[in-house]
Amino acid sequence: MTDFLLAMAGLILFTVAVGLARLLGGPGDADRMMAAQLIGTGGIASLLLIAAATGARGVEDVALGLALLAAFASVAFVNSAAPAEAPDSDAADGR
Amino acid sequence: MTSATLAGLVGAALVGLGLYGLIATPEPLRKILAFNVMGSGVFLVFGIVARKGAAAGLPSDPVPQAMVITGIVVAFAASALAVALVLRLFGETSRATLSPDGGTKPPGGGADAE
Amino acid sequence: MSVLQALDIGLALLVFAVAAWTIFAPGAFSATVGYVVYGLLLSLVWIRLFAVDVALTEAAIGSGVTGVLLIGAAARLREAKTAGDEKSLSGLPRLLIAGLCTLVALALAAVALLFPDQGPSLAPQSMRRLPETGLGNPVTAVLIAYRAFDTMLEKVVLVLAVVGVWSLAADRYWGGAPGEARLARPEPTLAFLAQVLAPLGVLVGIHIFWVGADEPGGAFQGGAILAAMWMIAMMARLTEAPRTSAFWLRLALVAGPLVFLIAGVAGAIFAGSFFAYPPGFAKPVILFIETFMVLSIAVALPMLVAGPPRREPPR
Amino acid sequence: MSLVIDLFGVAAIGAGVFFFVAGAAGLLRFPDALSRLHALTKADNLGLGLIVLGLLPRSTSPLAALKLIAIWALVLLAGATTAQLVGRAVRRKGSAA
Repeated sequence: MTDFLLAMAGLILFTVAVGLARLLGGPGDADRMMAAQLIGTGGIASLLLIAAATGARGVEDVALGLALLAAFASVAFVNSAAPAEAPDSDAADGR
Repeated sequence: MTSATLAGLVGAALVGLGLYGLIATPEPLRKILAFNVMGSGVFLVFGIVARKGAAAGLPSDPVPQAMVITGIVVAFAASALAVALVLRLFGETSRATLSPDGGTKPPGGGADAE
Repeated sequence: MSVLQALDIGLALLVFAVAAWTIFAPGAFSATVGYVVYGLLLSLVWIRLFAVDVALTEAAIGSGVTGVLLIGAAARLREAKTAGDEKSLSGLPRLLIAGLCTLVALALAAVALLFPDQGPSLAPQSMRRLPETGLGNPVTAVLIAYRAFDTMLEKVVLVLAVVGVWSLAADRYWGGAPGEARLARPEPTLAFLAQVLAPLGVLVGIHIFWVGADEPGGAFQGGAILAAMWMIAMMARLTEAPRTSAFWLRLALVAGPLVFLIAGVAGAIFAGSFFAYPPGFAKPVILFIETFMVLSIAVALPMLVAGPPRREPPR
Repeated sequence: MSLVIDLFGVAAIGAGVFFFVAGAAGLLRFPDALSRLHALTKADNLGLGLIVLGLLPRSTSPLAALKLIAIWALVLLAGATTAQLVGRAVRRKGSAA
């Protein structure tokens, strides 16, 4: 079972590494943020799997911290992508 | 090869990469990134010291760990100061470059200068 | 080769690849995103080294708070075109630099390979005196008890960095609030995220600080998570960044190092030496110091990210 | 009993990993940013959710189990809001963003 957990963690990391191709390629900054988001979630998943397999103590807290901060990079990106003077154009429509 | 040795090797490679980036890239923000990569490489080399100093029932030596924690916080403080300097430079000259003739305005001639 | 070894090698290659991307990426913004990913992967590496305390710090500061700082800066510098007017290094110096950096890396790699399997260790010493501190987590004991002076000075560094960032403001903005005044109303989605995340995060931050006495965690990690929660509230415009001249802000900034220093001096008077804690009474003193450290960290990190004041203070 | 837990774990974690693979494949292959965002959220929600589900019976204490669920809930929240925010940023800038 331990080997299975580790193999799955490795598979997720490999998947995430493939997702890095999107980070490399883009084409836009939004795609790069998405890749970062996928890697964040994959990192949390493989962290939990590795912790379950190796029995390191207190790893849930690390995953909890990562989960809390998972949105931060994207929020900073969105905040900086929307300049202050531009009114939120689609806040009015579509809702 | 143990995971500790592997981490040490990665750390060594990261120090090399970061040092190269610090010297060779012209953009200041990229230099800050490179400096941080180099720093985390040093921390990882410290990681082997911690892991191979595992004794007294502990999985790794607490003293290097504590020093790395201190180091991460100090590295963040230094990066924040550096970023503020770069942004201020950009605000003054509309450029983010370290070359003396790169700016459009003479240094100190910005709108915010008192 | 076991599965675990394969995983380690894969993780090592991934960390190296992302670091290389951070250095060689064509654009500054994508390099910065690469760095955020890199910070996250590093906390996985620290888990593999069984240094959970470091992994927590790396996750909170290295990846989360630094990510906001650098992505914000990269986005603001996007208009700054630097590549054109920089004299790009020609082939030979670049090769020379690469060669010398490889040499440095090889020397460090040799150290890593030649490091004795049972290295020198202070772990037995730190465990021997652990009961006297009343703590269960030796890393916290090293930070707050054995190397207390070091940690106190590090808090001073944090305050100095804040002072440094603030002093980059133009004279007329001195004492004002950091960040531009934004007219855009808060984005509802973002406000929702902050409203849900912040209370939970405060809970988690206090939890991580509190268990830090006995389990992985502590003042740095808990404080950094609290700091992140204040940052998300400011990013969502639920609250404005305070004026840098606000007395409570400055008091909160210096409270950590100040209380630490007072405890150290009190140790010299009551317990016999500088930064000695009275026997049998060490844990309450340590927790008292840590509480103020959490406060200072939670205030200092957002102020570092927010940057120098950019608004005029009210007269 | 432990065999049941193991089998359950293998099934749930395997399914979770499948969604990660699917999410990454979508991120790579889908033609525009909004479809890629759609693929990404599946990995966030179902991938991590199923892995947490598979790990739950193995957790050592009720608090650890609660933390696992909280981790999933937080990632769910972060994934949902960032998808919304990034999606809006993409729309604002047009398909080039």
